[in-house]
Amino acid sequence: NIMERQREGLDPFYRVVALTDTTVDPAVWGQNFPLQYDLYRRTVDMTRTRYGGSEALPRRPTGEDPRDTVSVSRLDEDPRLREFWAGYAFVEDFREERGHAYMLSDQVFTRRQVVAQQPGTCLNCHASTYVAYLRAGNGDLMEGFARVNQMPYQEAVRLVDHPVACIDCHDPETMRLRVTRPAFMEGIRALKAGQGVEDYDVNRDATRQEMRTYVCGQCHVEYYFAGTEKRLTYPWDRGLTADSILAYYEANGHNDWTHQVSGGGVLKAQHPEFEMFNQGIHARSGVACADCHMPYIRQGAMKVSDHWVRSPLLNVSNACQTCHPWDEAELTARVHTIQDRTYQLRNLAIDASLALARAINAAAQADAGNPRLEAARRHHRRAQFLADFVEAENSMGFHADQEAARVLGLSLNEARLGHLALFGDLVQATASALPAPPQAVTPPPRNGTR
Amino acid sequence: NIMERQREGLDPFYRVVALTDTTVDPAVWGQNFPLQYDLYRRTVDMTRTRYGGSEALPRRPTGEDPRDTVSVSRLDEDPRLREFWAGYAFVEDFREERGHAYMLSDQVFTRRQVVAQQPGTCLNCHASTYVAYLRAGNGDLMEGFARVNQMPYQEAVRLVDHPVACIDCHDPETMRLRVTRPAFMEGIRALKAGQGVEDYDVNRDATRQEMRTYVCGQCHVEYYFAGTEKRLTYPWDRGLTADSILAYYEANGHNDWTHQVSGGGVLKAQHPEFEMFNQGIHARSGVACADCHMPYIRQGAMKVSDHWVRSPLLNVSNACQTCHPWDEAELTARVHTIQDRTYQLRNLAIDASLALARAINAAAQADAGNPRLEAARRHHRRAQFLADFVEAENSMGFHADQEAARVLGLSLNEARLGHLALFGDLVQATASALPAPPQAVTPPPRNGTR
Amino acid sequence: MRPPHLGLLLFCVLLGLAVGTGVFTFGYAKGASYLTNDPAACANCHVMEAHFASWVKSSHSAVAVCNDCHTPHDLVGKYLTKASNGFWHSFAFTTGDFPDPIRIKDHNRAVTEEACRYCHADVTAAITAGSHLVGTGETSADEAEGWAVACTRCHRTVGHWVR
Ligand code: HEC
Ligand code: HEC
Ligand code: HEC
Ligand code: HEC
Ligand code: HEC
Ligand code: HEC
Ligand code: HEC
Ligand code: HEC
Ligand code: HEC
Ligand code: HEC
Ligand code: HEC
Ligand code: HEC
Ligand code: HEC
Ligand code: HEC
Ligand SMILES: [Ca+2]
Ligand SMILES: [Ca+2]
Repeated sequence: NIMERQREGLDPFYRVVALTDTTVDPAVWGQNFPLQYDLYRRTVDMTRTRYGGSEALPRRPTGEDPRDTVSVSRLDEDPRLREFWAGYAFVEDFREERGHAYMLSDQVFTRRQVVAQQPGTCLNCHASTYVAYLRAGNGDLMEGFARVNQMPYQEAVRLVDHPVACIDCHDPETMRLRVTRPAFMEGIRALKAGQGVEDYDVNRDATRQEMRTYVCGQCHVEYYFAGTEKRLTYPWDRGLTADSILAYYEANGHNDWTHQVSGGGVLKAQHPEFEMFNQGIHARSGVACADCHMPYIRQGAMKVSDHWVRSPLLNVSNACQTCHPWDEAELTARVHTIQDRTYQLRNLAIDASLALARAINAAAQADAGNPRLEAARRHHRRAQFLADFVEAENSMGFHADQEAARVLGLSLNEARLGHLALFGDLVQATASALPAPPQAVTPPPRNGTR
Repeated sequence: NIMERQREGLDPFYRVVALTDTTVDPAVWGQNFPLQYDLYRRTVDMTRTRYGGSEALPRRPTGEDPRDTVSVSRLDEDPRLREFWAGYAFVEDFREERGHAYMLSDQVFTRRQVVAQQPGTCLNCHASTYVAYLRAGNGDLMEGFARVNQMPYQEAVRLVDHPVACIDCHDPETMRLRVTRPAFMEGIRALKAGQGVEDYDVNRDATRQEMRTYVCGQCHVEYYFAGTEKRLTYPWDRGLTADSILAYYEANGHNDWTHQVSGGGVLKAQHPEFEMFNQGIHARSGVACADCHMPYIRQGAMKVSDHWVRSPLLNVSNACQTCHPWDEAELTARVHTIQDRTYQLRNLAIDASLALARAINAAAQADAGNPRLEAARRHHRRAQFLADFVEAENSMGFHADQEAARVLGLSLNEARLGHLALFGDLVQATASALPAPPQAVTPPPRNGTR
Repeated sequence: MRPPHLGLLLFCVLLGLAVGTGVFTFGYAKGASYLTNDPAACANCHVMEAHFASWVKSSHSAVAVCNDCHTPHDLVGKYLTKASNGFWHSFAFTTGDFPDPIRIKDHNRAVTEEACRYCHADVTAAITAGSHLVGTGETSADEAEGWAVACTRCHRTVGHWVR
C-alpha cells in the first residue's frame, strides 16, 4: 500500500541497480529512475523564446569541431558586443546558451579555447566533475578540486565523460539533493559569514527548499579565478548584489583584461543568475529555481520533477500556472513586459559604456598623460561591469525586475560621471565613490517555504 | 453582541434622509451611512511612514494662514529641490501631502498662491466641485467646468465649501461609483481612442472594479492647463507612461516654466499615481486603488470600505493580507526594499539633472550663442521631467517598481546625453531622438479581477 | 500589591465567563455545525461566508468539503480539532477579537497539508519520498522553516479561488 510505503520513508521507485558515490554514468541511474532519466535526456531539444531558449543552427562538422549544430552567435545578433568586450576572448565566439546536454562539448569546442589557454577550473561547471575531483584528490574533494583547477584544460578534460549528471546533484543512497561543488560551499559560507552566520555548512544547514536553488547556484553564478592556483571563487563576501560584487572587485583590484578601447582594466560578468534571482520577489517568497525550471510534471500515476531543464516559457502551464491563476498568453506577456523594459535599458547602457570608452580613447590619443584619464577609466570600469552584469544574466531581467533596472541605472550614471571626469572645466576630475547599495541580499522570510 | 450582529447583516443601511444630486454636505450623507462617514472624517489623522503618510507640525495660526498644523516641508527635507525647480512657484512652498480633510485649506493657504495668480482650475482636485460645476453651468457639468476654470482662483473658491465629498464619487440614489470630473472623462476617452476604442464613456463603459480606480484617477494624475481657457487637461493621447507623456509635450511644445539655471523651457510633473500605477503588476492583475487605500474592514458584523483613505503601510493587514499570506513586518519590508531602490536612483537622477543644468548655465555664460546649447537644453528638459515624474509620484516606486526604475534610468541617460551635446569634439551637438517606449499602457487582462 | 490568590480568582472568573460565552455562542451560532460535514454549516457564521464562496469557485468544491481539508483524517484528531476550533472560533466570534482578515494558524495549516497528502498519496509518492513525518522536512532547518514541499506553496487556489 502506497500510503504505508510513504510513511515508512520509502519511495516508489524500484531499485534495479546499486548506485554508489562513484557511479557517474546517468544511464545507470536511469535504470532506477527511468522517468527522470528520459526527461534529463531531452535537454538536447532546442526551441527559441523572445530572449531565451535556443535555436539549432546546423553546421558542417569539421575535424577540430565535430558539432553538427550550434546555437546562434550573440556577437552576430548584436555586433556592438565585439567593441564592448574588445580585447577579450569573448569577441572570438559567444553564443546563446542551450540545454545541459551540450555543456561539455560547447566548452571544448568554443573558439575561446583556441585563442586562449584555459585552466582546468573551467570544467567545474561544464561536466560531471564530482567523481573526477574525488579521484584527483584521492578521496578528498577539496584537494581534488584544487588539483584539477591547476591543470591545463586539455589535461583536465580527460578526467571527465559527461555533462552535469545525477551524481552532481543527488546523494546516490537517499536521492537527497546535495551540493558537490567546493566553490559554492566556500562562496555561500563567506556570504553567510558576512550576514553574521558562522560556520555555515550548506549540506548540513540548508533546507530542502533552499537546496532546490543551491544545486543550480553551483554553476549559474558570477566567478573568477583567484591567484595563480586559478582557484574558482565566487565573489560574495560583501553580498550578492551587482554593486556589492563590484565593491569586492574594487577592494581586491582584480581585472579580467585590459579594454582595447578604453585602455583600462575591466571585468567580465558571467551568468549571475543565482545572485540576481536572490534580489527578486520570487526568492523573497521562497520560490526555488527548480520550481520554475524543473516543475512537477505528471508521468503516469506520479508527479516527478521535470528533469528537462529549460526556459519556463516553453512550459508555462507547469512552471507558472499552479501559483498564478492566469492564462499562458497573459503570463508570457508579463514576462515579456519585464524583459522588454530591461532590454531597452540594457541597450542604452551598452551604448553609454561604448561612448565613454571611445571618448577616453580619443582623449588618450590626444594626450596620454592627461590626468583625467584615470578617473574616467575608473567610471568606465564600473559602467562596463554593471551593464555586463545584466547582459550576462540570462533571464533578461525577469529574475529580479526592479533590481535589473536599478543596476542598469547605476551603469548609466557611471557612464555619465565618466564623461564629467573627462570633459568640462566645471567638474572634478577624480572618481566619486560608488554609491552604497540600498540593501543587502534579500533573505527569504521565515515562513518562506510556503 | 451576536444577536445584533446577525440582524445587522440583513439590512446594512437605514435611510434616514433623502439624498439628491445637489446634497454636498457629507454630514448629511453621514446620517444614512454613519460607518463610512466616521471613517471619512478620520483623514485628519497624521502619521508618518518611511516615505509616505504625513506628520503634524504644529504652527501658530496667523491672519493670512489660520492652519494650526502643516505637514513637513519637502524643500527643507531635500534642499536640492529648490535648485531642481528653480524659477517656479514650487520653490516657495512644497509639502508632503496629507489626508483628504486638508485638501482645500492646504491649497488655499499654500504660499504658491501668494507668489503666483492661480486659476479656478486648481479647485477641480481640491474641493467638492461637482455641484459647483453644475450650478456654474446651469445644470450643464461641462459648461460649468469650463467657466470655473477661467475664473481667478479667489473667485472660484467661493463656490465651494468642502474637500472631496461623498457626492464626488457616489451617485446619491444608488451609491454606485461615478466619475464627476470632466477632465478625467476627456482624458480617458482620448487614451482609449489611442488604443482603438471609439467613443468611450467612462460612466457607461467602465466595470465596477475599474471604477474603484477611476474615482481616484480623477485627481491623482499628471495635468496641465491648456490654452488661455486654462482647461484642465490630462496628457494621455499617446499613452500613460512617462515617456509617452513626454512625447505628448514634445509634440505640443508646452512649457510649464523657464528653468532658472538651465535657461530652457521645462515641465513640472505632478502626482502621476494613476499613470504609474497602471504600469505595475497590481494594475495588470486587476487590483484597484480602493483595494489597498480603502480596503474592506470589519465594523461590527459588517464589512465596509475604509473611507479613511491613507497609506496602506498604516494598515497592512487589511490592505495587503487579504491577498498576500505574509506577515505585516514582511510586507512592510517588501515595500521598503522597492522604495529604497527607487530612492537611490531618484537621488542620482536629481543630481544628474542639476549637474547638467549647471554645466549649461556655465556654457551659456561663457558664450550665449553657443550652438550646442539648444540640444543640451532639450536633453535637460527630458532628464528633468523624467526624474520629476518619479519624484512627484507619491508611492516612491511601489506602484510600479520596475517602471519607476526604468524611467529614472532614462532620465540618467538624458542627463548623460546632455553633457555629450555640450562638451567634447567627438559627439554630435544635436539632440538624439527620445527612445521609443518599450510598450503601451498595460491593459488589465480579461480575467483581471480573478 | 495584590495578593496572588486574587489574580488566580480573577483568572477563574474569566475562564468561567469564557467557557460560558463560548458555549452559549457555540449553541446559538449553530456551533454544532462544526460537528457536521455540511459546508453550508460553516457559512452559518457570516465571517466564514467569503471562504465558503471562494471554496465554491475552487476546483475542489466538487470533491472536498471544508472538513476534508480542515480536520485530520483520523477519528480522534478529527473531533479534537473540531472541538478545539469550534470552541475557540465561537469564542472569538463572540468577543470580536480575531484578526481581519482571518488567517489560518500554523497547526491548522499543518492539518490541511496532511489532508492533501492523504487524498493524493499516489500522485505525490515520488516527491514526498524520504519525508518520515508527512509534511515535515528532512533536516532540522526544515523543521524550523516550515514544511518541505508544502503543497499550498504552489497550489494556492485549490481550496479557495482567492485567498
Ligand atoms: C519564478 C520563476 C523562475 C525562477 C524561480 C527562476 N527562474 Fe530562471 N528564468 C525564468 C524565466 C521566465 C526566464 C526567461 C526565459 C526566456 O526568456 O525564455 C528564465 C531564464 C533563465 C535562464 C536562461 C534560460 C534560457 O532559456 O536561455 C537561466 C539559465 C535561468 N533562468 C536559471 C535560473 C536559476 C539558476 C535560478 C535560481 C537561482 C532561476 N533561474 C530561477 C523563471 C524563473
Ligand atoms: C554543473 C554546472 C551546472 C549546474 C549544476 C546547473 N547548470 Fe544549468 N547550465 C550550465 C551550463 C554550462 C549551461 C549552458 C550549456 C551550453 O550552452 O552548452 C547551462 C544551461 C542552462 C539553461 C539554459 C537552457 C537553454 O535552453 O538555454 C537553464 C535554463 C539552466 N541551465 C538552468 C539550470 C537549473 C535550474 C539548474 C539547477 C536545477 C542548473 N541549471 C544546474 C551549467 C549548470
Ligand atoms: C561558475 C561556473 C562556470 C565556470 C567556471 C565556467 N562556465 Fe562556462 N558556462 C557556465 C554557465 C552557467 C553557462 C550558461 C549560461 C551562459 O551562457 O551565460 C556557461 C556557458 C558557456 C558556454 C556557452 C555559451 C557561450 O559563452 O558561448 C561556453 C562556450 C562556456 N561556458 C565556456 C567556458 C569556458 C571556456 C570556461 C573557462 C574559462 C568556462 N565556461 C567556465 C558556467 C561556468
Ligand atoms: C513546486 C510546486 C509544487 C508543489 C510544492 C506541489 N505541487 Fe502538485 N503540482 C505541481 C504542478 C506543476 C502540477 C502539474 C503537473 C502536470 O500537470 O503535469 C501539479 C499537479 C498536482 C496534482 C494533479 C495531478 C493530476 O494531473 O491529476 C495533484 C493532485 C497535486 N499536484 C497535489 C500536490 C500535493 C498533495 C502536494 C504536496 C505534497 C503538491 N502537489 C505539491 C506543482 C507543485
Ligand atoms: C542539475 C541538478 C540535477 C541533476 C543533474 C539531476 N537532478 Fe534529479 N532532481 C533535482 C532536483 C532539484 C530535484 C527535486 C528534489 C527535491 O524537491 O528535493 C530532483 C529530484 C529527483 C528525484 C526525486 C523525484 C522527483 O522527480 O522529484 C529523482 C528520483 C531524481 N531527481 C533522479 C535523477 C536522475 C536519475 C538524474 C540523472 C539522470 C538526475 N536526477 C539528475 C536536480 C537534479
Ligand atoms: C512556487 C510559486 C511560484 C511559481 C512557480 C511562480 N511564481 Fe511568480 N510569484 C510567486 C509569488 C509568491 C510572487 C510574489 C507576489 C505574491 O506574494 O503574491 C510572484 C510574483 C510574480 C510576478 C510579479 C512580480 C514581478 O516581478 O513583477 C510575476 C510577473 C510572476 N510572479 C510571474 C511568474 C512566471 C512567469 C512564472 C513562471 C515562469 C512564475 N511567476 C512562477 C510565486 C510563484
Ligand atoms: C497594491 C496596493 C496599492 C494600490 C493598488 C495602490 N496603491 Fe497607492 N500606495 C501603496 C503603497 C504601499 C504606498 C506607499 C505608502 C507609504 O510609503 O507610506 C502607496 C502610496 C500612495 C500615495 C502616497 C500616500 C502617502 O501616504 O503619502 C498615494 C497618493 C497613492 N498611493 C495613491 C494611489 C492611487 C491613486 C492608486 C490607484 C491609481 C493607488 N494608490 C493604488 C499601495 C497601493
Ligand atoms: C477631488 C480630488 C481627489 C480625489 C477624487 C481623490 N484624491 Fe486623494 N488626495 C487629493 C489631494 C488634493 C490630496 C492632498 C491633500 C493635502 O495634502 O492637503 C490627496 C491625498 C491623498 C493621499 C495621501 C494621504 C497622506 O496621508 O499622505 C492618499 C493615500 C490618497 N489621496 C488616495 C486617494 C485614493 C485612493 C482616492 C480614490 C479612492 C483618492 N485619493 C481620491 C485629491 C483627491
Ligand atoms: C489634477 C488634480 C489637481 C490639480 C488640478 C491641482 N492639484 Fe494640488 N494636489 C493634487 C493631488 C492629488 C495632491 C496630493 C499629492 C501630492 O501632493 O503630490 C495635491 C497636493 C497639493 C498641495 C499639498 C502638497 C504641496 O504641494 O504642498 C497643494 C498646496 C496643492 N496641491 C496646491 C495646488 C494648486 C495651487 C493648484 C493649482 C495650480 C493645484 N493644487 C491643482 C491634485 C491636483
Ligand atoms: C474618493 C472617493 C470617495 C469618497 C469621497 C467617498 N467614497 Fe464611499 N466609496 C468609495 C469607494 C471606492 C467605494 C467602494 C465601492 C465599490 O466597491 O463599488 C465606496 C463605497 C461606499 C459605500 C458602499 C459600502 C462600502 O462601504 O463599501 C457607501 C455606503 C459609501 N461609500 C458611503 C460614502 C459616504 C457616506 C461618503 C461621504 C462621507 C463617501 N462614501 C465618500 C469612494 C468614495
Ligand atoms: C486585491 C489583491 C491584492 C492586494 C490588496 C495587494 N496585492 Fe500585492 N499582488 C497582488 C497580485 C495579483 C500580484 C501579482 C503576483 C501574482 O500574480 O501573484 C501582487 C504582487 C505583489 C508584489 C510583487 C510585485 C512587485 O512589485 O515586486 C508585492 C511586493 C506586493 N504585491 C505587495 C503588496 C502590498 C505591500 C500590498 C498592500 C499595500 C498589496 N500587495 C496588496 C494582489 C494584491
Ligand atoms: C461560530 C462561528 C463560526 C463557524 C460556525 C465556523 N467558523 Fe471558522 N472561524 C470563525 C472565526 C471568528 C474565526 C477567526 C478565529 C481566529 O483567527 O482567531 C474563524 C477562523 C477559521 C479558520 C482559520 C483560523 C485558524 O484558527 O486557523 C479556519 C480554517 C476555519 N475558521 C474553518 C472553519 C470550518 C471548516 C468551519 C465549519 C466546519 C467553520 N470554520 C465554521 C467563526 C466560525
Ligand atoms: C481542498 C482543501 C480545502 C477545502 C475543501 C476548504 N479549504 Fe479552507 N483552506 C484551505 C487551505 C490550503 C487554506 C490556507 C490558505 C493559505 O495558506 O493561504 C485554507 C484557509 C481557510 C481559512 C483561513 C483563511 C486564510 O486565508 O488563511 C478559512 C477561514 C477557511 N479555509 C475556511 C474554509 C471553509 C469555511 C471551507 C468550506 C466552505 C473550506 N475552508 C474548504 C484548504 C481548503
Ligand atoms: C477529500 C479528498 C481530497 C483532499 C483533502 C484534497 N484533494 Fe485535491 N483532489 C481530490 C480529487 C478527488 C481531485 C480530482 C480528481 C483527480 O484528478 O485526482 C483532486 C484534484 C486535485 C488537483 C488537480 C486539480 C486542480 O485543482 O488543479 C490538485 C492540484 C489537488 N487536488 C491538490 C490538492 C491540495 C494541494 C490539497 C490540500 C490543500 C488537496 N488537493 C486536498 C481530492 C482531494
Ligand atoms: Ca538559452
Ligand atoms: Ca503623504
